[in-house]
Amino acid sequence: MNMDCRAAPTTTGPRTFLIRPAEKPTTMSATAKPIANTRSATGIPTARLITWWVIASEIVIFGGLLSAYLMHRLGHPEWALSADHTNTWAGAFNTFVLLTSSLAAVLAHKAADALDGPRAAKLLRLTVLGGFVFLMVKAFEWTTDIREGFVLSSGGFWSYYYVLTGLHGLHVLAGMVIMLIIAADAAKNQELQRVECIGLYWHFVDIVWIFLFPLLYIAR
Amino acid sequence: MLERYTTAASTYAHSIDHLFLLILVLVGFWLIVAEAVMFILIFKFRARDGRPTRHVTGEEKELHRWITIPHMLVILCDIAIIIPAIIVWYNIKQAQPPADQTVRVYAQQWAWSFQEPGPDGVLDTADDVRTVGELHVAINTTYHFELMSRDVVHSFAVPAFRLKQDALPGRTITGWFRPNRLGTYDIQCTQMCGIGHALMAGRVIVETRQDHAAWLMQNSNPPVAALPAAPSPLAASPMMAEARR
Amino acid sequence: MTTETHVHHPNYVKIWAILVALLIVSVVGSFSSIRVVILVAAFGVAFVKAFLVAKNFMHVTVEKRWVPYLLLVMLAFIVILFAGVAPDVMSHGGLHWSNDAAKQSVETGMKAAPKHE
Amino acid sequence: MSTAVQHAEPGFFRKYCWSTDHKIIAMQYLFTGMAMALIGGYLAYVFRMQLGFPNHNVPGFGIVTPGRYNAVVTMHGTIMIFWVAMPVLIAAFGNYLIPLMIGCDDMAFPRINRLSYQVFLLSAIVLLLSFLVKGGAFGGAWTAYPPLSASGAYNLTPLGATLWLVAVALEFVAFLLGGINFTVTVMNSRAPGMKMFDIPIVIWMIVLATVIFMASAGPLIAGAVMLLFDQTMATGFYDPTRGGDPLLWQHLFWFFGHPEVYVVLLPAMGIVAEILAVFARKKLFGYKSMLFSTWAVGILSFVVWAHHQFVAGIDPRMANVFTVTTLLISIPVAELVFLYIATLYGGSIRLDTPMLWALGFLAEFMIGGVTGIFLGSSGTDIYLHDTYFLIAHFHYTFVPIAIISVFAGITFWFPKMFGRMMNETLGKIHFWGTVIPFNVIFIPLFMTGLAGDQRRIYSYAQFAEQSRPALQHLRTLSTVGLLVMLSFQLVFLFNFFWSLRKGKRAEANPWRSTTLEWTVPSPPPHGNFAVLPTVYRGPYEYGLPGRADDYWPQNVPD
Repeated sequence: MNMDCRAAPTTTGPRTFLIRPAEKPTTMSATAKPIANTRSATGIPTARLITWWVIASEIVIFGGLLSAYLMHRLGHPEWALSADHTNTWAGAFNTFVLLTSSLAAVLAHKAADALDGPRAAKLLRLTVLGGFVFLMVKAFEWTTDIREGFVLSSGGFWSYYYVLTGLHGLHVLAGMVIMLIIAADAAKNQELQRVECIGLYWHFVDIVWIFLFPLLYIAR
Repeated sequence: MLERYTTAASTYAHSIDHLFLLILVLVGFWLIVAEAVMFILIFKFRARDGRPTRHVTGEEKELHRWITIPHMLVILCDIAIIIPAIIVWYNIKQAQPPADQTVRVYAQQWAWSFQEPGPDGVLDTADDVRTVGELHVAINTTYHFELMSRDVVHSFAVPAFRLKQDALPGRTITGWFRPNRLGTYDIQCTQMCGIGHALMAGRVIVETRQDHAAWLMQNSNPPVAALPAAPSPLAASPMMAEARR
Repeated sequence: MTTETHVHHPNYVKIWAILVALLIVSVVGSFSSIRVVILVAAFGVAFVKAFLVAKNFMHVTVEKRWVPYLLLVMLAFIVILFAGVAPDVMSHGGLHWSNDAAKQSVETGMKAAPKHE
Repeated sequence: MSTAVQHAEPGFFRKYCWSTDHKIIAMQYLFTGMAMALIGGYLAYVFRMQLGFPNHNVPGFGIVTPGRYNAVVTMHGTIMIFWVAMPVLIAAFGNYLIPLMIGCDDMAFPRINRLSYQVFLLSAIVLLLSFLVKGGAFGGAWTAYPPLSASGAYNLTPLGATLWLVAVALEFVAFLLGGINFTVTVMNSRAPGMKMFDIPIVIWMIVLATVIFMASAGPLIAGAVMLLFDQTMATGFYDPTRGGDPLLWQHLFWFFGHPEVYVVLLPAMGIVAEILAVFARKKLFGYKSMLFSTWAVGILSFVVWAHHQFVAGIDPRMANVFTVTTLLISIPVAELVFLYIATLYGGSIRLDTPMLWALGFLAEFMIGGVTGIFLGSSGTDIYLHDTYFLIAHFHYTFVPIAIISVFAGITFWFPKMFGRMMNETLGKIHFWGTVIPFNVIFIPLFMTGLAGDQRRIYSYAQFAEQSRPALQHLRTLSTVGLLVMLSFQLVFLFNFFWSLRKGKRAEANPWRSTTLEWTVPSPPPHGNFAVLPTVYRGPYEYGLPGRADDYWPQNVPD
């Protein structure tokens, strides 16, 4: 990583960035970043740009699944009966946990902006803890539902319930793993721009849950 | 143009054939024009030494006109196609003339079975005639069909009637046809339905009214139980189940 | 390594507090017996919370103009999908077709718990 | 901070199998795609022999039973679209051309790029393994409509069906990873000075193709998860007897399916546009209108999907909406074709092999586009749906896309990729030997389709109207056409592998073209540009009066 060359800050739009000028490509090893990664013709660094594109394709995946569920839910009023068995309190608590972990994630981004790596790492690990609590509550919910006899194949609502919460849970898990990796780098004040990107992804997963909660738990 | 390939044996067959002809003429004209212009340009502007090419950006108004005018005409042709297409679709799939008779068509893994009202003309009465693979209909009678599938997606298609409608399990889809030509025509399944997809052929036999009535009388007399009991539309029928194992 | 200079950081704890308050509103709303109150509380709050998270935590409004448009276009495609599919999947009957299986499952489902509502 | 470690010349494994160089990854995709094309071609040979000579022993396969026929037809469709057209057109040409044509050293995320090929290779292996499992490969058509695809009792290939679905899902993951990389690289890593309208049209089209793929694949990934659970966990998403709906899968599939055909069309149109400009020595006619038409095609491709389902049990009133949008989308495609033909006006056209392929693409694709109108208008679709007319239509669009434009791209960029020229006469023999038999295959199928031949039928013996001798002669003629076309592919394979070693050495800019990839030596070194270029003008400055050469490369300042 050639740290030495200073890049003139350019003010493009409300956010100001340090954009490095194009320069002679060194013979890179496999791990060094190519020049292509450091360029920012759109004014957004590549890390955050790819995060927006990941969020865009996730919107369409969750959107497809949720619209399929919504259509069936509006078509089958009898699903409300099985929806009664979902534990609204656990869902509400999980929403609270995710909101708090989103707070920790954005505070981590604020710390990263202040170039305070260790603090950002601590806050990221706090966010991961929030995710862990969320998954534990989810595991508790699933075991009670399964013990009551509602499994994946016991009817339309439960199939969608387990697929939706399962897919969302996997996304929370994936976010936690990546967040730990980024926190390890951030603790050494490396790659601090990635803290914001994992924060964006985490907020998106939180927004998906914000819509899942009423759809699965509250809607009668 | 289509009737050169398959006989037209139902009232709305000719409307589809005419629509096909209309599209063929319009679309064929534009295909020939476009291919001809392309080959002419290739021949006319083939590489000859020393002849420089014209630096043309394509924004020049007088050149772009050569694109926008044919494009407008293509759009007009599209409109000239879309209106009759929707009219034909409306007359076949949306507007249904009053039914003289209603038959029920069951699709299942790898056979068509039919339930026709017996001589009393009312469906779901004791004297209904149930057949497998053969549908007997009278000429110049408007038939409504209720299409159901017992297992997977099939598609009830009679090319001679220009009739095609997918049979979805769990749904009853109604359509109509009015045969206007005597003869025996194929029933096809045009939606992949497994290993026997090519084996589930059926036949529509269009008879005169007298023959049809006689056939009904002759077939509905024996006690209904003798014929294979038509299982409820949703349960996979045992008969087919053994065939599959 | 490219890092951003400071983007304006609003008071995140305050926004977090608003979000938690909205959560409580939606949970309380779920106890009322009027169905429309439940739905408005649940989904109205959900949309407001989603907007707050997107605006303040994800800085969408501060980002380049086309980023929120990109996300909205994706949502528009899902709305198009919903509009194209709902007439066939959501309603159990239409012009010359009826989804008997779905009607039957609704019937047996409702019969199973007549006391509901 | 680890400084850039200088290390010795990497060994075979690190250089060719574990490399993050976009050019190596492009070659990996190209060769995997070509290998799968051979398999797809073999499968086509098998079922065409069965249709041309019913119930005879097919040399190299054996007797084609109905179950094996269904599996072969399903796998032909699946392989040709997902494992030949997409990898070669998007991943191979995209990976190779994007960094070179926008003037940067590599993709923005090289390791994600390498991962995308590895996931793609895994998906290809999983798909090929599904031939060997009990019951054989999945036999329920590449569209996999449930309940047939959802339960082994119906499709009799339960293992094959699940492996098929897992392979397609993995292939989607690979193209999501690759697609994100393409989009970010083109958006961010353009050479300084390259404004929006200076980007070559093939790069625009490949990136738009990846964006359309990302936006349309989402709902089908959700659908695939649901189908996987229906197959393995006895859920009832698509089982009508348990509250599910088979039509939901059809909608999710075709909401992806139709944008998918534009995902493979756009890169092909981009390749053809590049070649037309170079060999007609002419600026593209109306670059901006081409671009806006491409955008229009991309956006409209999301509102037309149910024209695949006119007779599939959707509400008849919905069909009117989709037949109008389908005719609407034919307008920007017609505009694109007119602009391509207009580019030839005033040019000095050299008919080398790449130009022959490009013009062949235009000539054949017009027939494909035009026959689509018959199927797009709901009236005639009642008769023509799922007949061989439909098969002939979409082969007149897919073969120009996945075969003719790929040969155009390979013969055009071969000098740049391998540093050697391909043989011209062999190229021309191969061109005529492919295009003429291609018409001999599918023109007869138009006729049998009009006569009522329905698709995916292994033998028409049961159908009186379809077993007329005249129709059987047409089917046999079509099979003979395929045999001739397949045999000419040996000419290409020889020409390709012979030229790799013994072709005439190629200079940096053999076709005297203006885009950036021709300013680097062939084959380009790791890191592409010795000095990262700055761009001064658009990509198609040909025939400028008052200049010595008739072309003006993008990075030449004055």
